[in-house]
Amino acid sequence: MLRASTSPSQGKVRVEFLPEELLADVIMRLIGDVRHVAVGNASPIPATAALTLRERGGGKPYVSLLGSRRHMFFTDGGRELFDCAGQGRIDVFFLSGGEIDGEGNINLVSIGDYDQPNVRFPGSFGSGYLYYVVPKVILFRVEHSRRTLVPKVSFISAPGGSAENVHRTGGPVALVTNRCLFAFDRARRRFRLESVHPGHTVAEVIENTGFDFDRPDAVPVTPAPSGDTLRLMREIVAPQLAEVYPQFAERVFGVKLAASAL
Amino acid sequence: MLRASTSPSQGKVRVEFLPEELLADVIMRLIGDVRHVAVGNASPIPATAALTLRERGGGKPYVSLLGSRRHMFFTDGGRELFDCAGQGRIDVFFLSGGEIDGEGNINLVSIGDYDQPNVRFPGSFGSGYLYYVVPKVILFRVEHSRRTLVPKVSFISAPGGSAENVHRTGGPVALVTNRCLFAFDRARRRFRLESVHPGHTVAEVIENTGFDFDRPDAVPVTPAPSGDTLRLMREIVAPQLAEVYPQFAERVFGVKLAASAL
Amino acid sequence: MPTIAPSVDDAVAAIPDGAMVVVPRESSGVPMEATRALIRRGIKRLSLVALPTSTLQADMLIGAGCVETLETSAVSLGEFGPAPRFTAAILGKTIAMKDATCPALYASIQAAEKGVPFIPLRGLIGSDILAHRPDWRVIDNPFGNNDPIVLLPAIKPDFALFHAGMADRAGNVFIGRDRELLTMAHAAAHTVATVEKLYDGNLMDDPALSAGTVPGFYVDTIAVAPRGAWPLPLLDHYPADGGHLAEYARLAATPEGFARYLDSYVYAKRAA
Amino acid sequence: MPTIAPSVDDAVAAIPDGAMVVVPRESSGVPMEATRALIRRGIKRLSLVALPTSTLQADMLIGAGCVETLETSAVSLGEFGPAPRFTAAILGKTIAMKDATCPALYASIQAAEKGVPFIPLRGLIGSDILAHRPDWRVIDNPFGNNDPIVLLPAIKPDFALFHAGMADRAGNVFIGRDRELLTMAHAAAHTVATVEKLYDGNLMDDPALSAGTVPGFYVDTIAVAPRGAWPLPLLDHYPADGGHLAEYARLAATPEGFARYLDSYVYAKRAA
Repeated sequence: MLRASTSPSQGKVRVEFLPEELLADVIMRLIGDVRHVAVGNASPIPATAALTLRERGGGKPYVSLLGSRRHMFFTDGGRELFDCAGQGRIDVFFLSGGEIDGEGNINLVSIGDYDQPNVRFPGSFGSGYLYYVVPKVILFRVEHSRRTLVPKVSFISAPGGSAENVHRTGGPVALVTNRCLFAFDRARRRFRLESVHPGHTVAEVIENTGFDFDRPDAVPVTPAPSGDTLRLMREIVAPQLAEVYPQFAERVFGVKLAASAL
Repeated sequence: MLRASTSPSQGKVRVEFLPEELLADVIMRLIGDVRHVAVGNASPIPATAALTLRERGGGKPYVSLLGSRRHMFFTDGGRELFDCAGQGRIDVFFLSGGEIDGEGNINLVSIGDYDQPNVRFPGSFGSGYLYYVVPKVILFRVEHSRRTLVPKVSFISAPGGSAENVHRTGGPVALVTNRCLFAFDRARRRFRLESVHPGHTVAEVIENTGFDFDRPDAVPVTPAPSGDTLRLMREIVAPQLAEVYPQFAERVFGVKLAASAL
Repeated sequence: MPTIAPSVDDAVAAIPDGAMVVVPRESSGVPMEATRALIRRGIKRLSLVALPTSTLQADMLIGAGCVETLETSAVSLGEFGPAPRFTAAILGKTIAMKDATCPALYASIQAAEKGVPFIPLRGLIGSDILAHRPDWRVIDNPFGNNDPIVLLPAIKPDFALFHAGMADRAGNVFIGRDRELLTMAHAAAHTVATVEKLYDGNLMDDPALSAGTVPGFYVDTIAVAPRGAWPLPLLDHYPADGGHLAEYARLAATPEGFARYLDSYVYAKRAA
Repeated sequence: MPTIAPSVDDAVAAIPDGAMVVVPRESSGVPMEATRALIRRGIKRLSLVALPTSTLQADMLIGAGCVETLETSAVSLGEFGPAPRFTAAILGKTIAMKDATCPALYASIQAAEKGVPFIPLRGLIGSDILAHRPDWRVIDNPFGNNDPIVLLPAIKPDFALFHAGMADRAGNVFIGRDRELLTMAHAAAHTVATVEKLYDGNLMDDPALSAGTVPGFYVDTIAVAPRGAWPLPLLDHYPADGGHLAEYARLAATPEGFARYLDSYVYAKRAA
């Protein structure tokens, strides 16, 4: 199995890791110290981050993986995720977008006129609710391009911000891509470049981003995952992932679903 | 154990039965051919009627006895009774009243000014909802007196009728007391005397009823329960009742709660 | 993670004076041992929500002066007659009463579970229940045509308090078909449960048991209280103690008798 | 009393053209054998409600021309990419799409379960989901102050259709933690369920199993369909058949390939 690596640098131990592992590590830091992280369908990298944090925290935070039986304590059916969020009991959730714009609006529905679209995505999932009520929503889109990060989305599945009088206890805190990490400033409704991943550059980020964003004079490089984190991910978490993300677990970590995981 | 009896009449077999058994038999006829009968707390005589019908019907109608584990198929907690009624899936329910008036209004709360009552009853239970949405509500009040059947209730827990534009798919069909059976005419919002129980008279009913009601020129006597019905009640149903109504089952049928009924 | 408290008295210590506490109906696991512990402690000014009715529990808490506000659909002793301390409190105006109807309470608790500010309910129009609930609203159904409907505000209790068959050491509580206990735990900010016994293993690992379980995620504190619903029944476990309930009904008919009852069955433990 | 149908084809016979049918998400028991039976029969003009999302099932029904209206929050093949027949139908405008968000569908089904005409939900304000749902309303929360909130009308399906682990001969269906199946059965006028196997005895007699059971009272028809969710997973029973799903994704990318897929895996049974 091929493993990407950081550029060799003088005197440092060369840590080899995959892009997926770096992004999971970035997300682990964004999650921080919270009680409950929920992960939606089709989010294997955020799931990796949440489960790795839980392993490191000895069971804390609670992690709810949609579509899992083992990593899901809900006993009230599919609505419990949303009821739980409505109760203020989900601290972190992840959303993506076929398009994401500079105000944090996300589009999971279609490009072009809604009634005559050029491109159709699967649909909004729970974004039209969770983006409003989960305090820390981490946007996650691996493909960082002018096609995905646009000046203005064609369809707002969920807006990055809301008028003062609209009930809103949550919203975006960051956007993670294959090239960089943006933080979101809710008051200004703008992204700010926080760090660029190893092997990528600020110029490249600007070149491939369809919206304006703020940035400091010197943009740090995203730190590499520690050896301990990588070990946890590969040895402990990867087998857990296989239940819900068998393709991902096999492709990234070379782990096949064990029959006992059913 | 004492058993009341009908007046001996020429040439007929004398059937002995208790007042509770007569009332349960009256209620069985009122229930008729339906799919689902629900019985609230503190309604042992309606429960006797519903369970006896189910025995006779070989499992039909479905019977839901509140507070029972055995005679209750609900699996969604206490709200399921009301959700089920809202879905139109409860055909018959029973309500009583500290006071009942001639328009079918029932009072389960208090007598006198609500904020300074002279008498307090337990409260409205589910009447403020079920009276509106269960097609056949059978009113049941053993004590037939001017104290219970009044010209106008002090407090309307649930009204006998509603304005045209109020969503109302249910309401009262009859009132059963220790003296007689009244039918309820929804269009006219009035009771009509249907039959007087054995040993009671029309004059006595008029004397003890606080509201006006219609009556035919000749009021029939309520028929006595058949021997088959009495056998079913006493031998098959009484032991079932003991789970929910241990005091009643022992007092009326001499049946004690078996340890296995838990 | 939920705490397994060493005693029922410890478990209820977190419930402060003035708390809004939701408790279940008689057939769904009434925490009577915890109720006695609260009375022993002398808790005050409870805002008690009995979902949707109560019997002995509310009557005792009211009689002992623990309740400031009661929201429920009925309080009685069932087959043992009226609830004497409740009745006396209403007639003597020593508690504030919010009369409801059963489905209104279930719906209001579900509104809190869902994080919505209100929920509609049919019925109620033209009743005096509605007339005496200034906190409820009637609107014209926006999907209808001249169709009035009641809106009920969410009830968000500070604590859910109930008794169940068993819990595991991770704080998962098995409630079986008594699903309102789950709704209560979802709706309330905190949950305290007493149980007949501890279960060895994790309830969530069993496909059948997990279906009837309140996840430990929602539970703050658990205490073991064998026969913790006594003298009320715990379905699938034990029936009501009819002899004791008859004695309660007899004694609680007067303030003096009720005081004697408390001395015998509630304060006795403290004295001992 | 519920009927135990002799075959899955018989079980779905009661679902007529034009019916509104609610089906569950991939992890909660998708009735794939029943879906193939519906396609074989050539059912038309379905109003399909996928609660709250769908994968293979909606894609196949759409591809086979069975669907007139689809209400859901997303259709994809998950790890196997976009849902090709769904995508083609939207771009080709051959189905009417009602885009929702997951909790809106759950709440709308719960409104039908409760017999209320609508239910409120937070979120949605300012989204284009709301902008394209003329059947939804925004009101000013009567309990708030300048607080807009969305009201969703109840969704009352004609049929709930799902697959579960087991049922007994009284028609009780064990669903364990997949509680949305219970809500669907409550909300729908009729329920058709396929199950892996029949259970000997009555599920309601077991305190643990009964907690995770849809009562037969709500169920019209049951049929036994071993591996009835295949190639989708049935949690606690079997995983997804990834190889088959990859084949589906490959074939269904074109109308011709999709037709070949149906010939091989759906119509084959009829021919045999």
